[in-house]
Amino acid sequence: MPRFALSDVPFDPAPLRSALLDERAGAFAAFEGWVRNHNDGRAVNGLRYEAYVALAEKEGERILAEACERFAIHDARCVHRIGELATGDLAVWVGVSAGHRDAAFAACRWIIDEVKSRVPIWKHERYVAGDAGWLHPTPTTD
Amino acid sequence: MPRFALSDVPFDPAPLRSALLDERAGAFAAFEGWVRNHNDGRAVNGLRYEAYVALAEKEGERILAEACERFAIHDARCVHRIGELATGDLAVWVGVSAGHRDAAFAACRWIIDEVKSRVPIWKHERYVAGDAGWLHPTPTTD
Amino acid sequence: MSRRLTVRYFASLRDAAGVAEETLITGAPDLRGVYAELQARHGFRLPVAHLRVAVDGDFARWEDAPREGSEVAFIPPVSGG
Amino acid sequence: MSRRLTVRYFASLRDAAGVAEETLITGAPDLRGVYAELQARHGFRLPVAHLRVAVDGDFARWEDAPREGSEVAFIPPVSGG
Repeated sequence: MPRFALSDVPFDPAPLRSALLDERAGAFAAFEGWVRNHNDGRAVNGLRYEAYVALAEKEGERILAEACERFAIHDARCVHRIGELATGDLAVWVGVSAGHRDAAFAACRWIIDEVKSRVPIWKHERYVAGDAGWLHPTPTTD
Repeated sequence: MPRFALSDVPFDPAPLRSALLDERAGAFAAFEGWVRNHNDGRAVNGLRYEAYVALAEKEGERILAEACERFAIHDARCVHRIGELATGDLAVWVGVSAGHRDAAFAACRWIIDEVKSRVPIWKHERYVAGDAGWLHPTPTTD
Repeated sequence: MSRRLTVRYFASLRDAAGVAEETLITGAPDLRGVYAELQARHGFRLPVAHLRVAVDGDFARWEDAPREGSEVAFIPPVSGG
Repeated sequence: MSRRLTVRYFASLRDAAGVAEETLITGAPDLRGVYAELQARHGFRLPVAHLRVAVDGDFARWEDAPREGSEVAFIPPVSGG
């Protein structure tokens, strides 16, 4: 089963969490990104996520495999929505099971940061004012 | 509604998460403690959590109110099991909603650390070998 | 002057005392003295430095005087989470 | 020597190109040159320094030579999460 997936429909985090249940694990950390009703001071109606699907799936999978190497965790999963989303919708879910909470938190944070910076997914925001636009944050040097 | 609760029966984290959904929030972080099948090198069958209920509820509530003051978050919740637990059971759940992920992660981590160090709950572990014992970690200086 | 207290025990202190609560009539001037008295009676191994004390459901200070009719609880090192 | 490539566009590059993909026959010696050629044609405002490039579904280097029949994608700054 892949650890990273794109979903073009709303998804429920509960079965993703259940898939990580593990009697060896004492800690579980999760992160969710939700569509906010505002961004950079502008009121937001909703958004569309577009992905370069083949590369996004490969790069997402690499990130989760790297997380399992870098941190003392048992397993990790990530699902990212694509397509049309309304405010309040779940955009991305990350879950990590581990022996202890240090590693669970650190890996969960690392995964969402890497997904946001490396996976070819783009956000097209629709504003209440009527306009819309792609978000292309200027890359910062590492 | 209180932000902190003790539960003497198994509980589902899904409605706790739902209660934190908020269109102003872009980030949600959660932590769960699970009963591991081993601790300090010993095989564990299960455990019992005992609480000084009146004080645990007050102290838990104080921790969550403090978290809302200290961090740029929208809201937070914590539920801690008491009574008999088997390996794999959910022992504690913490959830935090926030505008951004820095605050969500920091507050979630802070809450579980404070709950573990301040709330009068005690763990009585049963070992596969047949014995059992209270865990009273020696306090460390701050 | 002696005061009547309800004392509550948790976790290993309860196991050592053999009861979850008891009534104590004490002349101890402060809560530290109350614990010393009970430690001698029940053979508690936890030193006062490893405990916290609560009165009527709120944390208190060891130097507080015991209040007539109050509920005193000795809090061993906690292990929730 | 000229090579035939399929070029894929995403997000603002697709809006600017007006198509999601197109076929390009190019004599450019490397992928940097391919982007320069398309930038001139479509008026892309994103400088090459802000992009990544992928070939056949894997990240590639700007100095790689274009391969006959390959799929080349220019990756604008990402904004998932």
